[in-house]
Amino acid sequence: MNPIHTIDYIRILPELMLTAFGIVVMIADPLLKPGASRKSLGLLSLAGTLAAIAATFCQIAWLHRDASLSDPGWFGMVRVDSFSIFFHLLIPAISAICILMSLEYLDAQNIRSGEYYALILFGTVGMVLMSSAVELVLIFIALEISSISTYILAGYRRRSAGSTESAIKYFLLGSFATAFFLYGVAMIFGATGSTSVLKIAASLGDNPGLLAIAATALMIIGLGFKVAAAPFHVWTPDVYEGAPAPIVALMSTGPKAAAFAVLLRVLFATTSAHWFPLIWVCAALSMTLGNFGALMQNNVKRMLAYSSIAHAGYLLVAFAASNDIGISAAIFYTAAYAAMNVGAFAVVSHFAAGGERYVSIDDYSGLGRRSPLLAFTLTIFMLSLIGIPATAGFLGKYYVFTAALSPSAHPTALVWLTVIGLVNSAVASFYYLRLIVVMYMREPVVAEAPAPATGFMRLALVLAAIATIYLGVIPGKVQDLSVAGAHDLSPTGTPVGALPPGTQTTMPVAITQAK
Amino acid sequence: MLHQVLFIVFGLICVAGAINLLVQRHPISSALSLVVVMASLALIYLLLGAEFVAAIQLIVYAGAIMVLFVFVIMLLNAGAEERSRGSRVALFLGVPGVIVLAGTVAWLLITGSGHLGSVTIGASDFGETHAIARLLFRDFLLPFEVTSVLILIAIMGAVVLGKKEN
Amino acid sequence: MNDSILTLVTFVPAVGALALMLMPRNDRALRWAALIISIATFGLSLLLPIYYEHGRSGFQFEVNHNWIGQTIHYHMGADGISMWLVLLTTLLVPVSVLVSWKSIHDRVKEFFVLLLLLEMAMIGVFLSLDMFLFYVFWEATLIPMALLIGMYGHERRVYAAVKFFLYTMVASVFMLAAVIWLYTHNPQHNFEYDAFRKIISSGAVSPTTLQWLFLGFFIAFAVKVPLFPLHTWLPDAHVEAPTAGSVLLAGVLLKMGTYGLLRFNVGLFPGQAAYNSTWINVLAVIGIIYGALVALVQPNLKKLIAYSSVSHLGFVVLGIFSLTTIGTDGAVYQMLNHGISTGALFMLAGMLYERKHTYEFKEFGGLATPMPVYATFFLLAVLSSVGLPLLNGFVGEFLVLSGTFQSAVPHHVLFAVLGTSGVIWGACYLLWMYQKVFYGQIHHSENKTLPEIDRRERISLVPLVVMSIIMGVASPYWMRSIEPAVTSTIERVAGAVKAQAQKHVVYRVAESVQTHIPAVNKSSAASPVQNDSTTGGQK
Amino acid sequence: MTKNLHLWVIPLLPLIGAAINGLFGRRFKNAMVNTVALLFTAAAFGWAVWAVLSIWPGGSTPYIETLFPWITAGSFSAPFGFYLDQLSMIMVLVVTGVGFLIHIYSVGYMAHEGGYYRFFAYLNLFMFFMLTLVLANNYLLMFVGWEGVGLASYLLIGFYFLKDSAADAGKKAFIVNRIGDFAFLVGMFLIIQHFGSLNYETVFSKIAQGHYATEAGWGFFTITALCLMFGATGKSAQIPLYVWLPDAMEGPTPVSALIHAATMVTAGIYMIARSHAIFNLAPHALEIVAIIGCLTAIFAATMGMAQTDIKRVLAYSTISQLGYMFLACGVAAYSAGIFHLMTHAFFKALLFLGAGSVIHAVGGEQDMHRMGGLRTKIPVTFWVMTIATIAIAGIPPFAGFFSKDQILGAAFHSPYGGPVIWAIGLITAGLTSFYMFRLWFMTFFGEYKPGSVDVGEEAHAASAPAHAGHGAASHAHGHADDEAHGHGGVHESPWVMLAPLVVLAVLSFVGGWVGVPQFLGGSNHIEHFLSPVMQSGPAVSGEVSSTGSEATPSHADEAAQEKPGEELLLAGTSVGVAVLGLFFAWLLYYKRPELPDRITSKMHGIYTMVLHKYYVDEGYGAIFVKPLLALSTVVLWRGVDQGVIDGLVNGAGSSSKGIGNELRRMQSGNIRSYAAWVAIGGAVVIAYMVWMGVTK
Amino acid sequence: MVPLSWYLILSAVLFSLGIFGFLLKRNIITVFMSIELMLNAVNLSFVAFANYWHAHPMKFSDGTSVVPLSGHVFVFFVMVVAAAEAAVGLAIIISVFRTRETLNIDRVNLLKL
Repeated sequence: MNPIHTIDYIRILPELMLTAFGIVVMIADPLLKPGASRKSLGLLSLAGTLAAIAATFCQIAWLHRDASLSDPGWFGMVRVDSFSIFFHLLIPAISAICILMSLEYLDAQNIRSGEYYALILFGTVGMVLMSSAVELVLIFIALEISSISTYILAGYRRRSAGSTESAIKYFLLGSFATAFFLYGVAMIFGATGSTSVLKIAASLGDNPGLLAIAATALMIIGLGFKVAAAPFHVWTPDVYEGAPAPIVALMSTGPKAAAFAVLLRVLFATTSAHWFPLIWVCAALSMTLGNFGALMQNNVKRMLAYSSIAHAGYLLVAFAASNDIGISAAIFYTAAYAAMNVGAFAVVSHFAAGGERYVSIDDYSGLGRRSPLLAFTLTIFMLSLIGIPATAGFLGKYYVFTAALSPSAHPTALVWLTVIGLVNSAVASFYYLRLIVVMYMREPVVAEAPAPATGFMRLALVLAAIATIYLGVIPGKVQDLSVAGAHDLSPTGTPVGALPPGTQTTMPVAITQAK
Repeated sequence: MLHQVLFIVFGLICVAGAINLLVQRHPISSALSLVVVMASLALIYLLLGAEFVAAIQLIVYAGAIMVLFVFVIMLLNAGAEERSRGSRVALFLGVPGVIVLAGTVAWLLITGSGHLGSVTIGASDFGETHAIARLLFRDFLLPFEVTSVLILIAIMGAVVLGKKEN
Repeated sequence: MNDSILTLVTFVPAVGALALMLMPRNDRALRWAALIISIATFGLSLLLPIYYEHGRSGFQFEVNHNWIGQTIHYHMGADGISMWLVLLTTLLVPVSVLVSWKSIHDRVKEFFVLLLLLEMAMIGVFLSLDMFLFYVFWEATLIPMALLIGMYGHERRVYAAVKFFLYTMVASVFMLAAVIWLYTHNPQHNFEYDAFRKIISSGAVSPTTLQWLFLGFFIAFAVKVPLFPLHTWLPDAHVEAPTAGSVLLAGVLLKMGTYGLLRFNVGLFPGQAAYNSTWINVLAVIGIIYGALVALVQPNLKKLIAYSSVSHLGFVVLGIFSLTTIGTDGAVYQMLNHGISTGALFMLAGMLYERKHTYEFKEFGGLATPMPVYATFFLLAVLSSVGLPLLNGFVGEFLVLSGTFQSAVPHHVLFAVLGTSGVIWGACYLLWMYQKVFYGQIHHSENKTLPEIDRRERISLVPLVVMSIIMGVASPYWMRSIEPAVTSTIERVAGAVKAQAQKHVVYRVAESVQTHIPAVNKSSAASPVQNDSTTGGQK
Repeated sequence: MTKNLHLWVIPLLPLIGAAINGLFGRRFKNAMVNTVALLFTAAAFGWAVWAVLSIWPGGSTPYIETLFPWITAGSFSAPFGFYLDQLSMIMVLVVTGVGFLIHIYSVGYMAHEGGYYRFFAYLNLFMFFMLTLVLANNYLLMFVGWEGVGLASYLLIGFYFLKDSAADAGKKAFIVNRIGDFAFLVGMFLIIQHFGSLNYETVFSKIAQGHYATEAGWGFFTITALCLMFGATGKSAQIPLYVWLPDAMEGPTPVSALIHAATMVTAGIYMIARSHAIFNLAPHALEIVAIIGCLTAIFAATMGMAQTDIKRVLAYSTISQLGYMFLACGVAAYSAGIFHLMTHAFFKALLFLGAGSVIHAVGGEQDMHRMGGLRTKIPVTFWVMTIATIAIAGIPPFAGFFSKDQILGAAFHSPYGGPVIWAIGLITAGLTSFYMFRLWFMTFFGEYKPGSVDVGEEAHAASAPAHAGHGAASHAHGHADDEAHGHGGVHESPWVMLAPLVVLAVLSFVGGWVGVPQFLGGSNHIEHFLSPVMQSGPAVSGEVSSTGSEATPSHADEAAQEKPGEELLLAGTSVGVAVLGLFFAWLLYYKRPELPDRITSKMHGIYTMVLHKYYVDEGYGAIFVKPLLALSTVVLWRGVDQGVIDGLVNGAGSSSKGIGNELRRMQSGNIRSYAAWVAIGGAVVIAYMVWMGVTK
Repeated sequence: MVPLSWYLILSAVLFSLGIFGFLLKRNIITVFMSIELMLNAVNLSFVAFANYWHAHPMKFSDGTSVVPLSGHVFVFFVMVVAAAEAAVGLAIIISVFRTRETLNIDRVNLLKL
């Protein structure tokens, strides 16, 4: 008798797709002649990500047929629910766009190797797995897969000292943090006798022992590092500055989203009473440090790095709210942030040109005249990062603060957090605005005009821009999915009244009721 | 009784090795002291009745990983490290921080020791390899398979980063 | 047709902007296209007063669809107040297009696209009845205006643009917080204006919280108006902005602030409006006098007009927070007047700039000789903003002040008298300006040959001048639709005040429970009522 | 209801004229321009006469017609409505009549000026506003005219806008008037608040119903009355707001005649007379009006004595005479005030036009020292001026005498006046006749001594570019043009200018006869004519004043019926004083022309002070204007605006940048430091959470 | 009979010694070694806990019982990961050495502020 059933393979279908394509790319690479461009492999891996997305849709369809798919599979290793589905759609999409921009970038940097794409695909496997894994062993391995692949990719421009330095920094500090996370896992295993999130959640209950609390703390440290939340954010600016732009686009969104997913799973296995003040402080610190740090930056990548710290802070505000609205807001925010940030880095990676020469803000002077498309899309992304209405950024922030202000266990503290957040976003508008200002209101300083963007890059830009606007104007579907995800994740059922704007009781929620 | 003696002995060797890893200035000596730590840890695993773990501890860690380390040290013929003062933060913030951290954990474990109880020399059926094998290839099949991806990445990474520029 | 007209009026400019984006970079064609689109919008908006049921309070032409889920709606509607502001907008935009005909020759496409987007956003602000939608439009006005200033402005344009952006941005996040709070405590889980009004009037919200919410809205609008201590972005923005930018900034964007004060601070929080009216009136009066005095000593034509706006909008705020029908009628009317007269002034200043490339008074003088027609237009604009009877300015000022005189706000007589002194200051700085520019000998020989304004410029000026005369003579035509809207608002204030006065005891009880209700609250809640009884028999 | 008079036509006609000239005048020939202007003014005059005759005598007054609402808000509503009663009859006739004459005069006077069409457009515009003012049926519409005439005078004073002095004068006039208007507005607000309306009939009928006792103290009526009074001081150039009128002489002479003598400046008097119902309830206000009136009268008279500019002499005399009218109102002898207003309109207009004719004759010269002996050269002007001078000096049987005498009589008897006020008035009368005859002698007697420097010349030179430009404005009385046209030297004015003079001369002669008091065997027609409008001053006993419709003769009149002898005595005194003034003038400026210099050198201090108009302008400048500008610049603009507020704003920006800079130092770039941060953070986290767990 | 806490404290001590190593060693390779030390410490507690659960079996709320050996399995995976990390890490170290000609971690600070 074979204990593994077909449905189990459906549960990991996207991962399988990605892995398969990854291997194909890996095998195909030596077949191409050394000096040649690896565009073809890029397209292949693009197909891989699309296949993964398609696979996820298969999962949705399957869920409609029988809800048992959402039971934990592989002996309680993975669980397919609207939460995991959300990230299985989001993360491959991110990778897809990053691959699109890499097609141009690699040629510009004169990097000719297919492993790059394979690594992106394998990394994606890790990330998506993080979102669906419910067993700490698997979570750990998935985490390592995504981390190690990004370590390598960060150092991919081997000739550049900056790139290798960012790789080593990311690697050492990353493994350092991983050790903390592991120690936490060990303790939780000691405290509960299990490493399955579901069992842990069940056995901890409302009043876990000190050991479990310490374990949670250690895991928060490890994951807080991965999501670049203060005070574990210090690595971010250096690593982002050194790493290749498309990879920054990836690692500032994909692994981050995945890590947030894990953080959600882990945190909401215990009651919020213990970690609320902690997350509160982290949120406030991240927003403030991030925004104020960014004020004085002249390097665009570094500036965006600080901004990503700040955005992690906004996300943590939603955590602090620690109610279903908060969870869904956080889930939605990951998507919103991904859309705009990937877009921004797409522009950066195109504009940086060979050897990433042009990354200082002043280099962007007069871009409005030289390449209107680039300037226009970048403007959209900046406005979204500021949080101007009708963009993803605004809706993300709006949901977050809605969560913070809606009735909860700690109303006053959350009101203050909201105020801090809003003031921060006002401060932030200054440095995002700087970029718009130089693009449209200053005359060019760089002698050579930026090279025209290739079709793929244009596609990447336009897709990101569309996503940003879409999430800002008609986020209904995404919002529903995030709400459903929150619903599936949260230990308690959700009173429909408390659902955030745009909630309709649609498919995914239906699943969970079916269970 | 014997158990305690053995634990204390090997435990002390562990700590000594670890400390030596810190104080030694040449990477090779640090590496060797790390090997010492791992070996003694293997023995402690045996005390805990984890034969399989003890075995792979020696084979994988001491055998494979540390050899890799030594190999790299040789390759880059790293000399004795100079005591550069790159980071005052590490000294004045980090060290106290670690002490607090360790202190908290230790205190927690000591106070908790009461209900944590004690450990025994492993029963015969515990920790033996085929039991682990059952677990590994059935319940933990998926992680096991996924590890292959991990290793694939590692290989690729090593190749990509290691190979000479052309 | 009735339910689609607002959507049309709002989004025709946006569609036009899209079309412009896709057009080839042929400046002439772009200009004409922009002109035609904006005039078409104006034509559409003319349908509003035609089909509007005058004399009925409440919103008309309402359109309400779900936008994001069931909670965020696309809900628009016009009442007597917003309708006329929309018309003001649609009137000023074609005019601004005309006025930028020659002055904008670089990046023409972007310019007109931004202009049309700005129009869309401004109209949306006045029409939205869903607070979320409102906030979206509110913020949406920010970008095009900032870009217009920053891309097409003068020397210190970047500083001005950033200052404008940050000032408004910082202020409006507080409004956002207030809106979200109201939403999260709204049992209906939507952003409907009426729903919010219900929550607040239900008395479920504690006075302290109400006060914070009120301030949240107030700060956002006060910056936009701009009210006295928050006004310093205005002179910079105006001086640096291109003519069209100044016209729309002064003509419409500032009105968004006063409109917000009336529609939301007074409309949503009648009780708090009464409670806070005193110090707001103080600020308004300070604004009137301060703006005038500072305007009096400006060496720069545009700066002078900018500060005069501070003074004029002081009148508007004073009128709104007199919380009387007459005063508020006047305030609304004054919004329209200021849009027209100050818009005209900025256009005229711009025409001068096109000829002289400076706004400094010392460069002018004696211009009445080379350009008499121009001088005549200028005189009319000046007179209408001096508030000369039979021109529009007077009606508004008169009503505002007499409203303040009859108001129930403490110290209202003082406010009224100080406000009335504005008529003196207005005459001082405006006539001083006129003399500096047009009278006396010509000191700069090149001024002797300044070309007279051409046909296009006259055409762009005529509508405003004509309007300022018509509105000065036939105000009842506007009042009949403005007044019902205003009355309903003001009645709510009175009602809320009475209610508070009755609940006043309850408050005291509540206070003993939770101590942090400002002590003044009780007295202020009651005092307007007493004044109510005492007014009329002032002596 | 009598037949519809369509009063609205009366103001509308000049407006049309103004519009036509204003819009198309530039393309017209002068002939065309003045045809239009005269046509519409004449039509207005005609219509006015017809309207008056059609309801008087016999018709029911007041005649009210309401066209359509102008401002409506809440309970308040002010219509476009017109109101014709005896008071406005007089006013409308004076305005249209004198206005028409001055239009004719201007045709000649302005013949060679640039901006001819502009001048007549403004003039018609003025007529429109002035007629609106006097015909309005509510205060708000009156205010329209009130402000409008201000505007017209602003434009006309600044007619020669190339001259900075002219531009300044215009601005000054408008702003000073605005200060008055401010009070007027406040007054209106009070009325609205109290009566809920600004319509005359509403307000006055409410008062007439007699619910209001005469205020002993400082009540609503007193304050309202004072506000209105202050408004009037602006328009009618009374202390403290008279300063604009002398400067207003920068305008062309016909303007001075029409606006600054005959009509506009009397608007204040009209307004007070119109609101007599309110004033009657406010004794304090009346007293103040009286005091201001007589102070202004004497004050201006003294200043008039020292002036050498012919027009300025007349300007101060105007202020002084207006003081008289104020005095009249102050002592509740409104009809007397209106009477004087009328006669003054005649002779003062005549004086100005005459002066204009003189100036015209001597080529733009205005300094009387440079005139003299013109008696023979311009006989017609001389004779009409003589009549006017006698009239204003108050020598019977000329117009001035009767009106002035009534005022003095009233002042003497009235509870608000009394001997002191009367005495001051009397002295003023003396001074008036003195400086008027001084003017007369200096101008027409002695020998002609044209000045070495011709002010006109240089000013004209200055205005040359204007002609180059487009000839909108030329300098005052462009006499260089005249010379260019060939007829230089002293010459009599053309008939088109003289004819109005003659007409006015006749009026100044006979104009007073409508008001011959009883004790001179007359039957004070004017008073009886006005009596339906005017009710008497409040009974001293403070009893509720009776309704306005029925005629109650004024105190002066009652007194007259009691003891004519005293009246005769009073009249005699005033005549005597006038003659005295004449004598001194004769002595100083005809018989012994050197005396004045000696006197002035003797009492030099006083003389210079008087010459410099008591330094009032300088005083105002030093006390109000300069400090205000300094405050605005230094404190408000540079200080508060740029210093404090912008300082805070920019400071916030830079300080946050500073914070950012500090925070960046966390990023030392050293991996071990970063690890340290992580470690310390971790330590805090775990310590905190365990501590929380324990304390739970 | 050895109290479990002794093992745990030993692992804690090793763990903190590992951190100290990271903070104080300058040679990148040694720093990396200290990370390995930390992982070993973690493994020790895993094994110790596994042994503990073996000694004190218990049932979960869902009826399944504790699987002590999963601790051992976890250790196995940690080792695998460690191996992978070692391979990658050392490769990265090599490429750093190629670009910077140094293994002193204090000198690897181009990217800062």
